[in-house]
Amino acid sequence: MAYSRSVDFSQPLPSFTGDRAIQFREALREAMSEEMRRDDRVFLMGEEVAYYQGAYKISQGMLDEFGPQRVIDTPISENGFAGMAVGASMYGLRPIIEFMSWSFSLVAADQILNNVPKMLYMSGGQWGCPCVFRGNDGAGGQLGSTHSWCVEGLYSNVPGMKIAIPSNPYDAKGLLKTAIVDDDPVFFLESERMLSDKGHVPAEEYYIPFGKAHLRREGNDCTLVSFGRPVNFCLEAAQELEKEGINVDVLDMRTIKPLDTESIIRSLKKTGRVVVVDQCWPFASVASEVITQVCERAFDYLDHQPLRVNSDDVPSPYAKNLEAEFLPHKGKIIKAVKASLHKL
Amino acid sequence: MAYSRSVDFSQPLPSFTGDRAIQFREALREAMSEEMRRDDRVFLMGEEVAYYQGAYKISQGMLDEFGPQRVIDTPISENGFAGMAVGASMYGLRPIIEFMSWSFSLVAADQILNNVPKMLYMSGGQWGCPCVFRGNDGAGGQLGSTHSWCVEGLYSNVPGMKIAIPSNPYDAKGLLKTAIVDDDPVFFLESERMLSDKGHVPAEEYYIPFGKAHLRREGNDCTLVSFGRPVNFCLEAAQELEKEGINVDVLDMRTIKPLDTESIIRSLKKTGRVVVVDQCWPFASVASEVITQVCERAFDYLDHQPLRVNSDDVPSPYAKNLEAEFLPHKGKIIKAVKASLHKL
Amino acid sequence: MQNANPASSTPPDLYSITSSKVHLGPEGFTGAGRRAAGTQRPSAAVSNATLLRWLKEMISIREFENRCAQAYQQAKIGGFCHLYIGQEALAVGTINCVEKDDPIVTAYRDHGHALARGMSMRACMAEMFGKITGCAKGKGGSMHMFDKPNWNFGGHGIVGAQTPLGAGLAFAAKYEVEVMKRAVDGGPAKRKVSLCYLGDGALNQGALHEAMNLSGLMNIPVIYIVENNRYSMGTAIERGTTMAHDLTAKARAYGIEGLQIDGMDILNIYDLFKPLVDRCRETSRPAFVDLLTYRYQGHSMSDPQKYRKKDEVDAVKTTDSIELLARHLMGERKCMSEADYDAIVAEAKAAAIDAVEFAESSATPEVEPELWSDVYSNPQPGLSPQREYPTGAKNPLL
Amino acid sequence: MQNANPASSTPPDLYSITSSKVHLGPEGFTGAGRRAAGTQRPSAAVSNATLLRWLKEMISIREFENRCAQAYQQAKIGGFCHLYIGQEALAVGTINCVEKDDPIVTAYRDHGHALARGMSMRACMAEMFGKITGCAKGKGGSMHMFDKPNWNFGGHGIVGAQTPLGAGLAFAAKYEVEVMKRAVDGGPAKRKVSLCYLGDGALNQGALHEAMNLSGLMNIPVIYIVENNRYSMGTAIERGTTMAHDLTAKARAYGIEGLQIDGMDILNIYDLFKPLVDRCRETSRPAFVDLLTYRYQGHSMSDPQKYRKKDEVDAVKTTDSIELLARHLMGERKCMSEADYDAIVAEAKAAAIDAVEFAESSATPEVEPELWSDVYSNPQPGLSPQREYPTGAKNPLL
Ligand SMILES: Cc1ncc(C[n+]2csc(CCOP(=O)(O)OP(=O)(O)O)c2C)c(N)n1
Ligand SMILES: Cc1ncc(C[n+]2csc(CCOP(=O)(O)OP(=O)(O)O)c2C)c(N)n1
Ligand SMILES: [Mg+2]
Ligand SMILES: [Mg+2]
Repeated sequence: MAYSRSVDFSQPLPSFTGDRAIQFREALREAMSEEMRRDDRVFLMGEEVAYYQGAYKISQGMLDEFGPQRVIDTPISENGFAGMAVGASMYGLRPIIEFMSWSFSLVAADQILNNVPKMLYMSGGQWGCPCVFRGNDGAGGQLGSTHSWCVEGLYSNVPGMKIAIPSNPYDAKGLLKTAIVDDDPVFFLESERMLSDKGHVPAEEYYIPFGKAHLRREGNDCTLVSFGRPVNFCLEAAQELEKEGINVDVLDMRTIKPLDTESIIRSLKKTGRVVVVDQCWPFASVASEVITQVCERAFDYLDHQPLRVNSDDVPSPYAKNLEAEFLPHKGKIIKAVKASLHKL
Repeated sequence: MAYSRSVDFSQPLPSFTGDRAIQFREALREAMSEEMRRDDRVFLMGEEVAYYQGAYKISQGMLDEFGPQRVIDTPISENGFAGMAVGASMYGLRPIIEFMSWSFSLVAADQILNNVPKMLYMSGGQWGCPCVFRGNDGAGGQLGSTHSWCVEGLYSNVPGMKIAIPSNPYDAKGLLKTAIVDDDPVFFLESERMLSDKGHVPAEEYYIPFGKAHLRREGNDCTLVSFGRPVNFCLEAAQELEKEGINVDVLDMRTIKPLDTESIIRSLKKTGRVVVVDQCWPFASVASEVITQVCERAFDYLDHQPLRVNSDDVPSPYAKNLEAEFLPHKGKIIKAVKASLHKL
Repeated sequence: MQNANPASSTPPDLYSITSSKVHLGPEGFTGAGRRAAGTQRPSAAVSNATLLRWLKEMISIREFENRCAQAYQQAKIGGFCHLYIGQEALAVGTINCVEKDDPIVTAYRDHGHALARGMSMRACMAEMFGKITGCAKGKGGSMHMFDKPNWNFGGHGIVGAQTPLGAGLAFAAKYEVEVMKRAVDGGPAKRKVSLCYLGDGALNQGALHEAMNLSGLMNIPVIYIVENNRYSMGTAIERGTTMAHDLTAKARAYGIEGLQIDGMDILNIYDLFKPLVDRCRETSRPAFVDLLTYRYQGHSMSDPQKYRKKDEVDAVKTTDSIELLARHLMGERKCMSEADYDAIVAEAKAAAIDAVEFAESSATPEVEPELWSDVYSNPQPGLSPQREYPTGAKNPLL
Repeated sequence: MQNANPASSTPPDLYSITSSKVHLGPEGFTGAGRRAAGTQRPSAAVSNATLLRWLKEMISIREFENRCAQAYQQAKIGGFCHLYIGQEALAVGTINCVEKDDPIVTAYRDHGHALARGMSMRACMAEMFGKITGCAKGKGGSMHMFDKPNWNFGGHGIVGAQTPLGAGLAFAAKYEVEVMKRAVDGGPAKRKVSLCYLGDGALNQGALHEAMNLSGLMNIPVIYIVENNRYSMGTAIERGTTMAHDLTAKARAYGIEGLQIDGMDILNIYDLFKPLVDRCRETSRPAFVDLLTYRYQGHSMSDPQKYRKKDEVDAVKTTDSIELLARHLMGERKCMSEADYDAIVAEAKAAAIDAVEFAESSATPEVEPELWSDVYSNPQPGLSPQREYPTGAKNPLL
């Protein structure tokens, strides 16, 4: 069995559209299974990933294929098993850790923020932690205040890890494969709300490079920048705006660390307007960061102040109507785009 | 003994200057002791706060005055005792929790981020957590990567708590007293590097309102916005810039939640330029937030893109020379101010 | 194995305890766990009227949960919904061993405790329906049943996170007595214990261990009650927890008294738990109870339950707690007829249906001001870049 | 109290163990902790040459630490500096019971382990001086002595945070044998144990408990070694930790073998610890050791030490581990003269002075590229808004 693949990212990616429609969860499973077949240092560990077939059925069937020594159930000890991944990855293995939800990663915050991203530096380059932490991120399922975290607003402040956040099955597979072979730790943020989404995933193998945004839709009036689930809200908004004659670029960032500011600026130079859509709370969020970078690097191209659409700045509410309004939904996006065009 | 004081914040504050010079640590101690004398629901809990007289001697003498039932030593169980503070504050007490360093609060992240700021919301207004968490924050003592956290970059993303961050003894006392009487949870960020700093602290009692920045120095050329220890770097930079004929406003924010954007904008309208100085890493930091808010609310007053000076985007290094360069020091600030004035 | 804490080495004088090996196999709980024996069992002194009330409380919970299941399937309840069916004796039994103002706190499987602690079915159901009449005005949901008037400090969603809170609550009550010499509300202070419930899965969270060490050190009278229903989601206890056959070893590690109790028989719970509560209150010491129980339903409403056989569930149902108590009241006590029993069930069912109707006809929380209220007790300008925080409706329980 | 794990209930056949109550009072360690007894002690078979090497290692650590103290007072070392003086027998004794490629990991009081594991005094001292020749190129500092060639996975600063790492390291070695059937570097796989050191203060961090439960469940051969020097900063163990008189109860709570060992006498460590290592390697089981030791200096260089009396420190010094071993080598073994001893000390002192000189004359890491290198193994554009991450100098140990 060969060790990790050195990927040639200069190859063009296979077509984003096609008719091999599979679920987001299946795309994740394919990514993990392919890499586990290739490299026996890779294993999956987390709560209910094995016998239960995954709390959200992402790892369904993997126990059968890889056995209980590579698809490993744990007790509810996130700090403990995240820390085991730190030790195991320093030693030379390639752990994939499933957090049932990133909301539960707070009990492991010390391991994933103090150890994972800093080990390489603290050891003067002797050891890094090449492991992947993945799980559900974001509100939307009426799970209430403690179970609806968007951790990118918190964790992206810290240097040393990479952060990928796919919005569709194609990206989920291609980004996760890249995450697993990358020599740096990767936080991989999925969304329980998207796991059943279906989309084309090519049969051929592919790895999506980190730090390259995907222009999902083109238009000259405004640049919509998003990542993860809200990219889909942007696409909905764009469709509706089109009816009113407003055409927008929709940039799916795919990763927020690295962040493809180049692509944002390229679009901005065309549109003069940017709206960032982010499902975290606003204060010191990735949206704030994107706006700041746009100001730092392309201030003179801004025809209007850059705007952001975040979740409402309150703990996630349970009630359906409150939660629906809480999210950075289509309505808010449309409003922001129009504001940037002085059409409000 | 009376319950918590309802403070009349419309009163003017006593003079910021004077000759009652005491250390930052003494100012903190005075604030805690005065409030503990007034309200017997207030107690102090943390590692080495009692018999050892405080790891950094902040609580020196308090065990003698208040006894071991109100000045309470704990084992090294941050998650445990932070969670005890949650329960005790819901019940009706007013805990002050000392983290020896905020760097150690990551093991308690779940309690302080999932419980403390959300309890009021989750319970539909039945119970909040009126407690104060305080401790050292920020690099500067060559303590290496795990012991040098600036948690404001991380934690300020979360709604539900207030965050105060004093830069001098006067503010340390007045803000901590306000924190203790406030009905909301407050994260209070001190700096080990400033504990021995001396400054005037009035003999009379005072409470500094949250959300009101303090204009520490006036000038027409540029607005420097900062909070906590780097305010002092700004003042140093301002002094040096003055020699070159550049005069800056230095705004000490005092609290970042609430954030006094009004004062920033007032100054910006005069100067047309703003540089935010923040000792956290840059990505999704409070600096990013300030810049974003300035863009959102005063874009047309900006004669130059807003700039930020953060720590370098790397884990805190140990070596003295590396750490000195890592910080948002005077040199970086001067450079940024000049850049905003096109004088580079 | 003897308990390390001297407090438990003197046998209680009223009755004797027979210990038996715990069976975690599929053969049910008959004979499992510690059981009180002898004629002078404390429960013998409990009046018929009180026992009838306990039965009603247990039946109420079950009927309530049946309606929840139904409403969830009809998508009237959102998010997660963790039912308490099978575990009723545990909440009702333990809560009836403490005073009304002893604080309690629990995990997310919390409807049972809320009802046993006196929350109205209406407030509880309305919360799950996400209505303004719910105990958290619809903002909390199924996992967050808070009830201030009844000293219920809530259901909590993060596994284990409530365990330091349990210590903090008992600490505060102790502080009232020993430091303030009066209650925080100005009234007289009194010795309290807190009850802190946790699932067996929470045994593996560091929070519990820190909390037990702190309580042991500081003499904090918190009682940790493991609702040992043998599973955390699909993980059988012995697959996730070492020493599953003797969980009290985890208490001994902190010098805390530990007790295993068969939790299907509410009389047995009372026999063993009540004296423990009294001891903790008197000595201001923590305790730990491994309470053997079982959940009849899946972990949450979406659980296919492939990790256990139907046989196992059926076997446990032969020792159903409601049936056990009903038989006792009809048999030994002769204070209830079949008809009485049917009337109790009918009444509980009617109350549960009424709760559903109430919830259904209640208003949803208005986005303005409820989405933004209750974030701060003392809102101020500048707390959010988006807008200011308003004040919302008064909580219906206050 | 008997250990719950059957593995320890069969007495070892070579020698007998006499247990005695632990004294945590000021009267020193004479007779404290478990000690091996009888003539057939495993250490009896250790050669004179090996024992002499151990003595040299212990003396080297002490001399090294003396120089650290001096350099710290001269402000040549910054940050925190936690000295190992008094505890030398512990690191040297335990590390000499394992193979060179068994992974180890420890806390921030880590100079002793680093040296005992083979790091040069030069690399260790240069790290503290913040020089590019240090084991972490001056970026880590005193608390982060990492040494890849010697399988030392570092010193770690957050109390308890290294304990899950210890499990992860042993897990990985087990995975090589059982899953990969070869080592990660392509060589043959072999059965390993990992040693994970922690202070007594770390007993109270949840991380340790999660790690012990995980290791017990998954049969991970990690040995948790509590360096029980009686204090965490100014907190005497019984003020911060329940069951301080019997810490092995904490191991029993996870079904893990626990052993208390008097750690001032290196022969005694070997007698009890070596067989334990062998058992763990063979059975792939974790273990927990309460190793009684003492730090002669303050917690860190700034500790006024008001929490203990000088008497207490002096009493412990009467059982100084270096003296004990030296007496043994001069007495029973008759393989070392006073002059030999003096020569060993002189040599160690010279080496420590050389290390200081080396550190002093070494270059500081250049801001460019060292401040920004070693953040990512695979740097890419767009990772930071400030600039790109460069590649730095090669680590001197690699
Ligand atoms: C820290 C954390 N990790 C994971 C979860 C997801 N989760 C919710 S309940 C549960 C199982 C808990 O089982 P147990 O404690 O036995 O309680 P029971 O459901 O049996 O009442 C899990 C894994 C969570 N809520 N919190
Ligand atoms: C989580 C955490 N809390 C607090 C600290 C601060 N701190 C550093 S060492 C120490 C005492 C540890 O004592 P012990 O574990 O007994 O080790 P020893 O110093 O005796 O070797 C404390 C409180 C820390 N590093 N990490
Ligand atoms: Mg359970
Ligand atoms: Mg110690």
